[in-house]
Amino acid sequence: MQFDSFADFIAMGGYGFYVWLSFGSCALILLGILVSSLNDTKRIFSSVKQQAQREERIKKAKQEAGQ
Amino acid sequence: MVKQHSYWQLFSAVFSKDLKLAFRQRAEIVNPILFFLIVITLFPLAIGPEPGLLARMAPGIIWVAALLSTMLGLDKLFRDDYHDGTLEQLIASSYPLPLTVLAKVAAHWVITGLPLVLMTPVFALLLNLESSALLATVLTLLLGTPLLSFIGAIGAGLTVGLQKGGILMSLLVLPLYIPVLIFATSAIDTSSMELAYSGQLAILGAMLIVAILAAPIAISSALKVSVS
Amino acid sequence: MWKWLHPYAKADRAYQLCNTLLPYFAVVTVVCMIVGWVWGLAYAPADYQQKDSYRIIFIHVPSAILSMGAYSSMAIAAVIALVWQLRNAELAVIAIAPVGACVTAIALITGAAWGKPMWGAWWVWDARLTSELILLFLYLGVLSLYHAFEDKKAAGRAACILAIVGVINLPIIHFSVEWWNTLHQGATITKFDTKAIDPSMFWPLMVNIVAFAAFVGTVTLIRLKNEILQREKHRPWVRQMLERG
Amino acid sequence: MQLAGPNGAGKTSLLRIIAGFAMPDEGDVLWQDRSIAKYYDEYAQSLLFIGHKTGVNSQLTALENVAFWLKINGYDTQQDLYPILAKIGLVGLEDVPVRMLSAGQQRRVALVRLWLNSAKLWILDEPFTALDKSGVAFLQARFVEHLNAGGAILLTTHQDLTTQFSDLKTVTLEYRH
Repeated sequence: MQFDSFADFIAMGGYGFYVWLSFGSCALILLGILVSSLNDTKRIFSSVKQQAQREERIKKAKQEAGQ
Repeated sequence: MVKQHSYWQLFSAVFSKDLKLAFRQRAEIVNPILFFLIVITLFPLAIGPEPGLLARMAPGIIWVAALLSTMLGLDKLFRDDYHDGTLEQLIASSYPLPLTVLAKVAAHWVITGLPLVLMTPVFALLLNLESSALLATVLTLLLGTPLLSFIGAIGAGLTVGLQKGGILMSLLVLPLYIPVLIFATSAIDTSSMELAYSGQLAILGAMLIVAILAAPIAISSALKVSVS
Repeated sequence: MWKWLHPYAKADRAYQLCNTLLPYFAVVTVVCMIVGWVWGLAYAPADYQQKDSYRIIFIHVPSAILSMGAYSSMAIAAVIALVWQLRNAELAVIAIAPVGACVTAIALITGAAWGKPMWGAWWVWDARLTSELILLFLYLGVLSLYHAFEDKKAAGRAACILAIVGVINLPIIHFSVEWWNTLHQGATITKFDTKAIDPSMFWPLMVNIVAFAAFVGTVTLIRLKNEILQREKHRPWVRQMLERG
Repeated sequence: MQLAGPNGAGKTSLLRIIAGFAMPDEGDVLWQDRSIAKYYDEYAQSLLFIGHKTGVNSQLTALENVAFWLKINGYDTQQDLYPILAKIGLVGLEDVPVRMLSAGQQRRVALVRLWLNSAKLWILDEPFTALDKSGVAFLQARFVEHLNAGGAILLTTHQDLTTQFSDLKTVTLEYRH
């Protein structure tokens, strides 16, 4: 372990702000794109379900009109 | 079906519709910012990366870039509503048209103007503008971009019916932008000399108030001319 | 000639392929990312000159490499899509573009954050940083072009053409920026050269590069699945899969 | 009142002048014997205009479009729009962006307004275009309702309306060069 204490680790030899800014923003962007992609998957699945419900509504309306 | 009049309901309806449309087509929000960034990047490539020179020219570069990207977003302001007939419904609605126009221009500013103001400190790093002039630039942009939207909306209203309205609109609107540009850049210059620049800001603020009150009337009569 | 490639032209087979590959990519990403970051941040020795600020190299260099890598693989997919009319390759182009843009943005931010302690300025018009910025514009160009089209098939083809045009211009941009930079050599300070790295820093860097590559692979697979589903939404196999899944 | 005449006789431009979108070269349009140029807001209170352009935004869904129209005309929007949309034959298409709908369906989204307004004067420019048999009958029934409630309709159409509306007045415009 290069650093004696956790505080030194955070201080990063005085450059802590820059190191943690870059690692933090990197993690943020990586998580951002990952989460947004997974959300897209959920959104597409729900839109397929919604389409199925729409067809239900149309079928039901046709049956009512049929009687 | 009784009709009750709440001006706030109309304002919020038009405002939220435009915002919803903008968020549905992300391009409407992203394109002006991207254009703003690319115009700012061109200058160092054109005049060389020497930090001192860039820092001195930065406020002017940022203002011209903001002015052009506001212009970019203007012709879309009334175009869709004109072509699909919503504009006619807005005119024939029981609410006064200037109020609707006020809501549309406010929505346009939030979509194109506000992101520019928020991104300016970040993009200013490209021109390593970090002195007090940066604060002045952001403040003048905060007052200036709504002003640009209101004045530009007059041009947009006049040219919405024409086919090649885009270029014509910038010819109409650019001369009207010159006083805004002059007062904004003079505010930034005085700030870079560490002097008080609240005078210029006050003038910009006064212009903005006049624009908020007068421009919608001019815009709605321009729209009525374009629709007829 | 490419016999083994043909079955994957059909959407559901391609979807299954992504599904089977995804777990492996995900595992490699998680493992390498954790090992790489911990190793780079905590255990790798400090640089004698820049002390600990050099640790940003462990994400700056991989993201810079990946930004170029993602763009070229996007361009390759574009060529496949246009030449062999493989629709799934077109979807791959759209899947890679946002991930590439994010990795390029990371390279820019980490480059700026690393530049500040070294040169005292957040942004230096150094040749590599400038080409990286232009690369970001190319990515965003492909993305906004794709989203501007109503009909997604035309959008895909247009995005492929732009991607290929972009990749042809990449070397030209790189050399012109390099030349532009030397033209104003007086203005900028030292270049961004990473000296020969001794093994104790080299290995954590390699692990990070693999981690980033696996990450780009994982997210691209997820997005490719999304694009396939988006295009095949009204097909029966999507609905059956949904009922089962 | 039906405005008849061959294509290009000026039917639409006359409608637009009466609706206040265009300025007449001479003369004036009066509403309750007050010029609409000066008192346009009162006139707009009791006016409903549906022209060639449907006034429906293609990115929004049918529900959002109708809700928006209700808001800009001061009607309350809490009412459930699904039955009305179903009545006009848009079942299952309520939450689909309007650009996915056919021209006829888009016109139906515009025509839903006829069931949601309290305007006295309706100005309709060829309301029956792109409507199928059931749509035309449905619309004519709504016209009868509106007329019985004391409303007025000024429309242009190539449909023969005399069978349905016995007291229909027709003004024919000749095509003058």
